[in-house]
Amino acid sequence: MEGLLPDLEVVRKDFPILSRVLADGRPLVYLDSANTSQKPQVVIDTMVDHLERHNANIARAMHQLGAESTAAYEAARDKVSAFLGAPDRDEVVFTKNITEGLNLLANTLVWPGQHQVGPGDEIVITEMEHHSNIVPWQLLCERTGATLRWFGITDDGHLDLSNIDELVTERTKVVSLVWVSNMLGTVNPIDAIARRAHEVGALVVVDAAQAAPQLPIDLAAMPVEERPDVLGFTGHKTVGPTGIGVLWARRDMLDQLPPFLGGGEMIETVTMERSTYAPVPHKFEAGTPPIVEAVGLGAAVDYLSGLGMDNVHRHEQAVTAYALAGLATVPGLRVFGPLDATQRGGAVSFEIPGIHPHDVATVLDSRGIAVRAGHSCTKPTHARFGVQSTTRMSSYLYTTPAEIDALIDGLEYTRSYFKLG
Amino acid sequence: MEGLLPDLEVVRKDFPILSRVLADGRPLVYLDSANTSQKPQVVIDTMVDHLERHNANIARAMHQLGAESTAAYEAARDKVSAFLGAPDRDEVVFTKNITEGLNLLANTLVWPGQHQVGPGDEIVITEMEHHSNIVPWQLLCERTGATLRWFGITDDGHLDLSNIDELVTERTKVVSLVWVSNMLGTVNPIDAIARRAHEVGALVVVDAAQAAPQLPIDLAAMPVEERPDVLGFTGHKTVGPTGIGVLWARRDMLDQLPPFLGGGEMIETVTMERSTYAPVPHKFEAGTPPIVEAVGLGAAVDYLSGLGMDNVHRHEQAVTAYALAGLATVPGLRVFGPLDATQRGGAVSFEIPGIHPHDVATVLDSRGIAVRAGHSCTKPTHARFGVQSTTRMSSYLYTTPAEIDALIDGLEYTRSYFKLG
Amino acid sequence: MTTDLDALYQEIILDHYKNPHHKGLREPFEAEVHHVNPTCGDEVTLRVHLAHGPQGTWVEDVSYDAMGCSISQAAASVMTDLVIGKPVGEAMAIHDEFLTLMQGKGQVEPDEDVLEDGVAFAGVAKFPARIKCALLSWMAWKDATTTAQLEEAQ
Amino acid sequence: MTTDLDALYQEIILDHYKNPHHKGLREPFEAEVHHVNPTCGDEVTLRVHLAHGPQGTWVEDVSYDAMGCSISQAAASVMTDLVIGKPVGEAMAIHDEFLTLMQGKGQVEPDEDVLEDGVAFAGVAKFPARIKCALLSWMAWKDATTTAQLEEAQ
Ligand SMILES: Cc1ncc(COP(=O)(O)O)c(C=O)c1O
Ligand SMILES: Cc1ncc(COP(=O)(O)O)c(C=O)c1O
Repeated sequence: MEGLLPDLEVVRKDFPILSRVLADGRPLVYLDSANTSQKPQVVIDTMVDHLERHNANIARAMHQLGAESTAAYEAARDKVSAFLGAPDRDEVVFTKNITEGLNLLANTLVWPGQHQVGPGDEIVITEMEHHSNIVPWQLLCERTGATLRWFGITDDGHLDLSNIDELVTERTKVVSLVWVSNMLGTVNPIDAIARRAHEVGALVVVDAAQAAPQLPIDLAAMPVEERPDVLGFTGHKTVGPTGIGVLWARRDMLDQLPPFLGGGEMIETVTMERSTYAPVPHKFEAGTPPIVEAVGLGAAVDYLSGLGMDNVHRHEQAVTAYALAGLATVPGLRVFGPLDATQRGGAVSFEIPGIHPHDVATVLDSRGIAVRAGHSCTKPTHARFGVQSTTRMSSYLYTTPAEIDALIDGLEYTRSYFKLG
Repeated sequence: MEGLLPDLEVVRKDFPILSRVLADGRPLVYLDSANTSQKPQVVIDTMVDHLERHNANIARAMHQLGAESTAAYEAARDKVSAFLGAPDRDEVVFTKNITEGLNLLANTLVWPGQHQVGPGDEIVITEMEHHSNIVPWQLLCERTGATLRWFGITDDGHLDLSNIDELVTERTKVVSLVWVSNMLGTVNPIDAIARRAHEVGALVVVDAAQAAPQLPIDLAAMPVEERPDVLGFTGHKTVGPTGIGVLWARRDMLDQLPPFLGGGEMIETVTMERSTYAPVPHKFEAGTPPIVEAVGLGAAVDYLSGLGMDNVHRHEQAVTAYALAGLATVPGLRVFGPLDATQRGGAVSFEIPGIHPHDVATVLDSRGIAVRAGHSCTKPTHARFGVQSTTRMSSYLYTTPAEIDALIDGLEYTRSYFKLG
Repeated sequence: MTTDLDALYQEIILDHYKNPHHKGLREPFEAEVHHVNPTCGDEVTLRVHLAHGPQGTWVEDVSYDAMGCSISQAAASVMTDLVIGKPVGEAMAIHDEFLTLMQGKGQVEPDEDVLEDGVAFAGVAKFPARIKCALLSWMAWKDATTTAQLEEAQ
Repeated sequence: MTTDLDALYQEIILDHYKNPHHKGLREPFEAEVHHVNPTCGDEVTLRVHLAHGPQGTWVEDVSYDAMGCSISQAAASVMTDLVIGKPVGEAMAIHDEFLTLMQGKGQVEPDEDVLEDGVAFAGVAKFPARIKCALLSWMAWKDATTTAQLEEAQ
């Protein structure tokens, strides 16, 4: 098959869990990577090596272990910075996940500063957002008196940009949107939207939780008008560990924002009466950061770069096209989102009328096939398409065509199990 | 020596890093455990096993791996709950560190609700706090118009409680204090302070970052008047990984607080217009939590319970007494905080007039001895004692008397290196 | 093959799923609750109507509207069969019995005299991800009944 | 033994530590800055006085008040020796040379003609935790000088 990663079987050997045998001796067919990705041995080994040989607190510790640990943590920042093509490595803030990153932003915009949001201001999101890019903005609006507005979705699963000029106006302070949808798979035109948002002076925030694992990203290479002001992703979906996320943001913006969490590491000086804060990125990294997790993420983005993000993307496209073709053969099955693989990422949500997604997932699971069933943290997108829940398969760089075949067979079996025509 | 952990040499074998050899072939003498503790093999192995065999997202994932991962994560909550003697396991919220936990609280108290803080209200802390228990309250006061007040410290390093009745009054909304000081070592009488605070209806918040590693804790056994309303600790100081912390709080209080971070997992239902929130603890665990970190922390508290927290505490007391005696033999050296080991924890900060703490630390480090030098994230406590920085040695359950001897020898050497009389 | 799967999807469950009993929202009622399973989005709106007599309070009617999978729908149907017409105390005891079965990891032997069609859910206990589905309407019923009793007590 | 240690604590450094040059805050000055090393708490308050002539702008005086370890104190002393009396451009070049030495992981050969007593800091580069100590006053000087020039340009 065209486009697959060269040496796919060798790549799969890098992921110990892929040889896991499940109940009834079934091999694991992991099609839930948009939920969380599996981890290559090198990420696990790097973390173990750090814990067994270099563990110490960072920055504050002046001894040899402290120097090693600090160097490893800051090297991870360099790696992530290179992975994103960040203009400045100090623009890379480590958070615990992208959810924290988005909240960091929405939370600091409440307080006095150049970017403070107030009554009459508007925040624009989309109907395609993950809950983590909805609830923080709802809280912000509730707390500041600003108004939340959003782009709708067309029937074929694209953002409806027809009213962009009415939606994004001089009142707009922030436009926050997902790059690649975790439900519909849609790849959104963040460049065109950023261009419009920047015309009216709004900040552009991009949720790259699903984009970072799949698309080559080069922030520095983007024309400034089209470059997001803020972009976040989460470690556990990019073959890294849980407990670590990344918030990249324009340096001058980070400089101007008030602090989010207060405590150790983020201070310049503290008296009982008042405190001053350290320069970014440390200003936003209060407390002992997720050190071993950052180190693991560094190994993860190195692993991805080693494979080549272009190759990873090509693989994803090939497998997704194959999956879409396979799903089209299942009678009655309806896929949500673009039906053309070139316009989308690897998460494919679908329904089989007459069988509830949980029941689909359970039957598949009994055959070792792991998919997600439910609202995939996108209730409003589901409501838009008139469904309460869906089944979602999501592939990644280690997914083989044979696994897609297993899924399609499993779906046929599910239909017969529930005695559908 | 009386009080040491039985089989100390065997216990040390559990910690791979303790056999690390540093520059010039020096064995590691790790006396920086109050900064971060080392990790036993069982914690590392538990994390590796999770990553290699059970990794999946939790709650949302319905397949076999998802069920295993969810069970492991929730079992970690049960273990932590047992470790603290929490009255209800759903009162245990996982955060990324204790700094986030304290900020979670200070941040949610800003917004409408039964515990909202406003102008005229007072927050009481102490001069002995870690920056992570100062800055969040400064930010809260700045944002609400409340006033920050604090207990002073006596010359021998105890809290000055002489003015408690003037300090803790009907205006007091929160009393937040450290149980065991990370600079002075002082063990504070949280029971008596909680009793007074509860009389005036204030919430009592206890920073147990240094207490949890050392003292047996049994919340359920405390008389309610003396029991904190909130208590937090951090994973990496209790032989667990970075990236995980614990915030325990009274259930009815957690129920009443507004959410902190918004996003996946913390919702009940989401529409574009508004959202409702899941019950605690999930309400406060937005996004994919630090799953493998929680699992690691579960193994860590099990390890500590296996040794017996009473034994760990006795060991700490014995080593600290031995260290205080040794330090007293170094000419000119001044120890800050209580000089009686029974009144303190294992962190001992000191100065040698004429040699800056950094220089002390560097000379010790050249001999493989890792200590901390600087302000230990307690600038106001340092200012209280008229010093800008100190050297701090901190022992833990794996520390041997021989390591204390090495420290004392190293200090003698440092004095001669800098040609002190 | 797939014995666990067949144990989960017993004929009784699929029958209740296809032809749910007591479905629909009815009057009168003393309490109405809306419960959601946040992880998957399953929802139930449920009403309880209690009645009183010399022998105490009993469950006169339970009506509901639910969206969800076969397990959650069938559980709601079986639950209404079990509690309607029972004294509240007895219905609560059945609830407890069902809860014990669900949390028993497949090790608990269900009592058919108490749980009737509910014994068909024994297989669910082996699917941790589905236990919440089976419990959703039971939790809603308990919540609504407690609320109704509290309201009346005031 | 401990050769690295001796390379760090060279006599020149200990001399400057015990008898720092140009210490104290003086008038006049165009800019004053306060820099802190957040990790360890070392602090410096530093003033720059620039002067102008036909050959351009030069550093007329640098005065400072500092709290910190031997390395940070000695670095401040050596820095004032190196920049006072130099044209601003040349002083900036010395700053760059010192920075390169510090960040060179012990691989950079220092140029004694440019750095004079500053070569004694070559050993610091091998102690990552101490590099910030050596740079604190240099950073403060650069900041103050840039500020002074910006003010004057307005
Ligand atoms: C007493 C005390 N409180 C709070 C903290 C902060 O812990 P963390 O950095 O893990 O959030 C520490 C340790 O640094 C501490 O010693
Ligand atoms: C598009 C998108 N945004 C945000 C998130 C939230 O990521 P996390 O739970 O790691 O914070 C996810 C994944 O759950 C996602 O798919």
